[in-house]
Amino acid sequence: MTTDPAGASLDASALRRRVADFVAEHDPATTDQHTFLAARFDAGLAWVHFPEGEGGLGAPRALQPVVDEEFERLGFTPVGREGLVIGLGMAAPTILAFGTPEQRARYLKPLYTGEEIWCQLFSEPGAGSDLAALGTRAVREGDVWTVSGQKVWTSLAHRAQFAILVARTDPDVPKHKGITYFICDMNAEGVDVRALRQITGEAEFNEVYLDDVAIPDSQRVGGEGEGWRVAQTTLMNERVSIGGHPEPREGGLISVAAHLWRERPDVRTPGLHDQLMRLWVAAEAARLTKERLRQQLAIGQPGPEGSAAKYSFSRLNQEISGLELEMLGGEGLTYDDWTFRRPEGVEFSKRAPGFHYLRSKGNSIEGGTTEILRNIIAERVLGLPPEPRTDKDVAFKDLPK
Amino acid sequence: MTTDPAGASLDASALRRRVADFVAEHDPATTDQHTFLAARFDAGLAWVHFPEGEGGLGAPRALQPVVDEEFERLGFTPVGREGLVIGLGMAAPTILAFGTPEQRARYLKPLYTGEEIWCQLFSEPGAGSDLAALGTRAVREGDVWTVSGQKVWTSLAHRAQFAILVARTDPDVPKHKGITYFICDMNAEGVDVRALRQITGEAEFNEVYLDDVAIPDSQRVGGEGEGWRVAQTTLMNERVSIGGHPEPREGGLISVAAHLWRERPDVRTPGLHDQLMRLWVAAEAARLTKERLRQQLAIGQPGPEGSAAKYSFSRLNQEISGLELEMLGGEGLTYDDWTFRRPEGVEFSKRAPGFHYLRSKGNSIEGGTTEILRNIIAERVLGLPPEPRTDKDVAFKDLPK
Amino acid sequence: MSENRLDLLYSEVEEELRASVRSLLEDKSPPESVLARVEDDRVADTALWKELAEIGVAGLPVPEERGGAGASLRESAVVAEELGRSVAPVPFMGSAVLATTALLECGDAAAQDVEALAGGASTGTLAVGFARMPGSGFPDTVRESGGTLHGSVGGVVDALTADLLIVPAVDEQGPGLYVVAASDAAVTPVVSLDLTRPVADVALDGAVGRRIATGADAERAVRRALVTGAALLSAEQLGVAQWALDATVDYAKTRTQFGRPIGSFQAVKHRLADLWISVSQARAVVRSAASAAADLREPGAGAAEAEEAEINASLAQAFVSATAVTAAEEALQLHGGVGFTWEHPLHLFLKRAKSDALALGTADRHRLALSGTVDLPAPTG
Amino acid sequence: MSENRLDLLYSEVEEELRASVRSLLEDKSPPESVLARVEDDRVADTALWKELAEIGVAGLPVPEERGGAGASLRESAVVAEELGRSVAPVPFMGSAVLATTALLECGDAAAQDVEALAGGASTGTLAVGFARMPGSGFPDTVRESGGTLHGSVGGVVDALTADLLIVPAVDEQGPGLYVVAASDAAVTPVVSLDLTRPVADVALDGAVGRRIATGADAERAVRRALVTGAALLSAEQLGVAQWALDATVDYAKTRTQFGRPIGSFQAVKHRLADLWISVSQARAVVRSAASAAADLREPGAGAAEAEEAEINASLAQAFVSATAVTAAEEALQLHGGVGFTWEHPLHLFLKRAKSDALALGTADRHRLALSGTVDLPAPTG
Repeated sequence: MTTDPAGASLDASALRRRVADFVAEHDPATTDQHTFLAARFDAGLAWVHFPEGEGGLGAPRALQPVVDEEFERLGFTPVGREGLVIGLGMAAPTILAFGTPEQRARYLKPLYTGEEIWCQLFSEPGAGSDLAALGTRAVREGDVWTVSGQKVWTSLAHRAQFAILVARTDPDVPKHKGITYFICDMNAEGVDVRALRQITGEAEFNEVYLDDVAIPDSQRVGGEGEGWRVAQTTLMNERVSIGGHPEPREGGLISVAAHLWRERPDVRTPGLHDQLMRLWVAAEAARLTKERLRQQLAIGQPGPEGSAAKYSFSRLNQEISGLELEMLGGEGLTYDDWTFRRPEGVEFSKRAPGFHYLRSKGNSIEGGTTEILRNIIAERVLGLPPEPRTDKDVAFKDLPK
Repeated sequence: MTTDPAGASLDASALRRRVADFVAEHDPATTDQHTFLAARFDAGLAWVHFPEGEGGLGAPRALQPVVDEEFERLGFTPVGREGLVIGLGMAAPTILAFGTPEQRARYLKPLYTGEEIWCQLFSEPGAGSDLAALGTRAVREGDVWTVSGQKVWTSLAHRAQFAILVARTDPDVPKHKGITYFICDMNAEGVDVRALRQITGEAEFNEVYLDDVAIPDSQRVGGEGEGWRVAQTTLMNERVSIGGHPEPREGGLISVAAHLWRERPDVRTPGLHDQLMRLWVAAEAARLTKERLRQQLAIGQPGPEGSAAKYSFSRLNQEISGLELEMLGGEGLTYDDWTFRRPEGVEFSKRAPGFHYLRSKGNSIEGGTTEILRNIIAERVLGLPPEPRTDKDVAFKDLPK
Repeated sequence: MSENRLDLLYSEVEEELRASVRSLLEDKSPPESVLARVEDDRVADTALWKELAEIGVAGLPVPEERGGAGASLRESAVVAEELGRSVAPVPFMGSAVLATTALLECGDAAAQDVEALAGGASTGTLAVGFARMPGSGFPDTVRESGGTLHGSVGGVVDALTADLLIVPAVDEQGPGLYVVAASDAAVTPVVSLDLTRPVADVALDGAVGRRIATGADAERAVRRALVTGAALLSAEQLGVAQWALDATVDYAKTRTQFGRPIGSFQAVKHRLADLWISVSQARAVVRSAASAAADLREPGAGAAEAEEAEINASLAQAFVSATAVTAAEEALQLHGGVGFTWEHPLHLFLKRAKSDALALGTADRHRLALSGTVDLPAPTG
Repeated sequence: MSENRLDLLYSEVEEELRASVRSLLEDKSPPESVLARVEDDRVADTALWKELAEIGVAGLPVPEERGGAGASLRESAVVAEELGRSVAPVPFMGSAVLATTALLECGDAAAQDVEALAGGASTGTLAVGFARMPGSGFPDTVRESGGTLHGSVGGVVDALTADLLIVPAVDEQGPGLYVVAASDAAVTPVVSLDLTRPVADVALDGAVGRRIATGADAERAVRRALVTGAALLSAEQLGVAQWALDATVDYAKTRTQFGRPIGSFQAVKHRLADLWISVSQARAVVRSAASAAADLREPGAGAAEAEEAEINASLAQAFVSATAVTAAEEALQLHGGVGFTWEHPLHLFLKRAKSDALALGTADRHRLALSGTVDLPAPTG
């Protein structure tokens, strides 16, 4: 058990006490959110498992939910954090694990307070599931890298100050070995962000064109050619994001279908009833599974179930939204709005059933396709042998494109 | 169009006439079946597309159903032909295509009349889907081959006089190239047939142990090392066996479930109704697909749909028999008979629902697993690229076992 | 006739018809140009429809003496496949299928209207909601009184471009079928999930209608139009599924990940094999439904043919809806990110597939209807 | 209690219990020896049951003062998993779950019987058909009159080895629950689809019964026994599924075809990944059902806990039945020919999985029951 500077051991009750002390000093009712969060960071109560001085106290990761719940109980729930998902969920743990002291000092705090928004420049048109096939080039001259290429599926790029970026720095070695990881200033010259319209009509994502963008070597995260390993940390954190609270029964999209069934006897048929109940059962099973995973994570047994949870969630959303349209019949033939616009996040509940149906198609692609998640489970969990690979030992430049 | 010796062209009406003439000479009511069939063979009316003197007339294959229907219409339907499925369906076309004149003269006629029963010695415990991995060895000395090994899943072996057999004659070349095809006398010394009990309790199949069995070289079919190509003909004929008659709506196992539903209102629930209707629809779709394939074959456009039909049939049988048990509930907890015995063919209709369920599990394994059938469709029909293969260019003896 | 009914293949004439329709569509309406059109207020391509009409597409099952091609609904089904394969925004379903079938049932009273539609001079539609299930009874939201029609119908397919509306309305004598000039009705577009198939609400406030059928005749005309529509819709769905399969197989052969075409991965292979099997089965089912619909128009067709047409149409809707939706969904998934973008035409097919699955009765409702016809009754109570 | 109810993990105590049960079963009852037993007339392994009883398995949820282990149904569920994983032919379900739960509901009147079963001195079962759905009302095929019981019950699990039969019977006061010595009943084996779980018909022709509950108490005892049985059966099904998954993964790693282990083919991988996901979900569902069943036995449990136990039991039956059946079916398919042979133990698991799916209500009936409880009513009419 970690001991805190005052000599008291850092268990749940010690942390609750610290939160209470903090809130006593910084009244949530009268302190503005930015000031409050900055002070919370300085007090080590941002991410308790981070080191002291970097937003944490070196406490066990499992105690973070205790701190969050205590803040909530005492009246502080930060708002407007939706845009921070990549910064908080992916950039922060990666910078903590691989960043230089200067990088940690520079980026972690404004990232936490929400002053600076982050995005992720990973996927490319030619490198989706096979991220290591990425072709964006970074060439070093002295202390500056010059980066050119095209990235895609970048949410938040139009609002972000910074991006985590992977680029190819050595095409003469096998593809996993010639990648380097950078922090990219999104306001730098040569960064061109274009909205990417999706099948729902709107644009949640962007294409980002990089045209001779200069990145100082001080913005490199991890060693040259180490980018693949660094990116694994980022991706692992993407797939394990599980909330701190148990979800209630009949949460998520199943509630929309269940509500429709209850309110509208005219949509009911025997066949649809059976389908609805199958999905209700599947949704409840997925909820309990997620809850079990949350309990495992809380006692420090993280498993690969994160990938499975994401897979189940995407399949459920797709099936439920498909059923929702079937229930509606003629009403399902309509849509609410095809306007090309940038939404604030995904507003499932406010949108038409057709939107539910179309948007959920992305769930099995974004953040790792269903196919890749199943490969991960098969190889990492079940230990099944890999496919024969022809692309692992060949220089990147010699691979078929 | 082929012309017959009398100068008339061999179209459907000419063939009908020949059948009528034949029946006028050989009254089905008074001629015993063996004599009748022997005469029919000699008249070229066994397989009209086979050459004259070998059971046929060199007519188009598509006209065989015309002949069969005409014989039926005129009062002759042979009985007891179930045991001939391998001889008629697989051995005959292979011997016709690759056999020597002596082999064709010796085997085709008694095979057709039913005097001699055939079985197939192909699969081995270590070579199922990957038939080319077979390990049964045949070593030549002078004009005699000595064969040793173990074969499995051999139906009819306990009743057969002859077998079609593939064995490895050269382990120093890649596996597809060192195989040779033989006719094996099942009464030869060293052939040991043992009943293979299956999950239904009974034994439809056998294991066949070959211990230094002597096969004269005159029993070789095709060249040395050509066995893989010869076997393809056999297997192709196995998968394309489609009957000559249209099937009625609600044929097959769906009729059992439908009958149960109609007769027993107590088994009906809304959910089961939906499942039954889904399967009824699927069964009707499969029936129409098979009928369409039959029509294609009749006008000489054989397609790879044979594999698909087999796949659909196995899946349907499995799902329908599973549903049958669900409908029965408590009655489904029982079975009729676990006695280890040899059945006469598969007596689906006379057996308990549990038997339907268990026996149909074999449908997706026997005659090509579902996985192999899908590979065939993907590669041969859709032209998708093959998997990387590591076993094609290596000498058989050097392959991992 | 029974010979004909069992024929599940395509005739040479049908293959020729397919080739000329496909060639015209590939030339004038490739998916990219359809995608460009959907930003327009009026997505419907009336110029294309005129060209299609010139090669006889508007009046295939209409006798030659009434300005049609004198072919049958089997040929219509081949055209429907090609229109599905290209998601071409033309009023085939509303005008050449629903309206024309209803009018043909009305004999001489509708002769001039049939002729107008069959030649492509006018287009029409049947004023019922596109989701309407064939066996759901005669629509009662429009009433006739004193020679004029009052009421409204929501979600009518191809109404925006129609010149003639064939309106089921209840009058003093019960069910009646009326021809109304679209200019006399208020036709309001609704935002359609299917970008390439506009639907609209039709309001009638004193429009003049010409009665072309009464009572049981009117009922039969509407019912047969919907049954025929369901059969032909399944042909369109087959075309959608075929496009999705073809596009995905092509993509899987060329898209490389992990140093291999993705189509060489066994999981991808098996999914595409499953899809191919499903599309092959759909083809047999669609041919059967089209044949049964065609037989219903043969002289001497009676109750047995009507039942057979309904069984086959419901079977087709119950089976092919899922095939088309699954094909489009699998296509999107196997295309990965690019399939989720607006700029790739794939979403047009997904939206068409899902909308078609709701149109003219969902698979669920068709299974229920079928169960009654084939004596597999739903449990009572 | 709500803390406890939400705990979906295994405690250390539970893991220790699992380890000792598994070790005993691997030692005394590996699948091969179970397979050898099924040729016997009496497949049930009473010697093994005695050994299991010695380590407390017969009376886990029974208070220590009544001869039990003073644990809970959560621990019973862990044992059920292991018994499923080994298809061991012991009367756990009949004696330690169904009979014991019913007896525990009867208080002091059944104290001696509970004690007899909990220690393993006797075994018992609840005389209802094993397929019986928990919410299906009080059984009425046995009647009490003048102190003796008359009637019959078909398909009773573990009746062949039972010493005590707990018999629901209708008497003058309505529902009643009776203890009958099995020697007073005619117990006739039936040929069971599940080779490792004998079922039997029980006929009572004047057997003497000792009444242990009456009226609503008897109804509650039977209902709770069946609900608990459904929850615990799902744990057994989880064990069956886990065995099938493990065996198939092992096989896929070692079986070589086309020069590669079959587990390196992506289609095989994805199917096994799907199975693993399904088994993981089943585990969460089973833990929840076991916890809810355990909570129902806590002091102060009332209608809310009863409803929660029924929801969770139905959820578990609706979900885990399919998991176990699919796992066994996939195992057979991926084992290929060898899985279809009698000599491989796989079929024992397939037969258990399918039979369990029919036992204590099919998934279909549990979905229907659930829909009523969670206010998603079936359509009327």
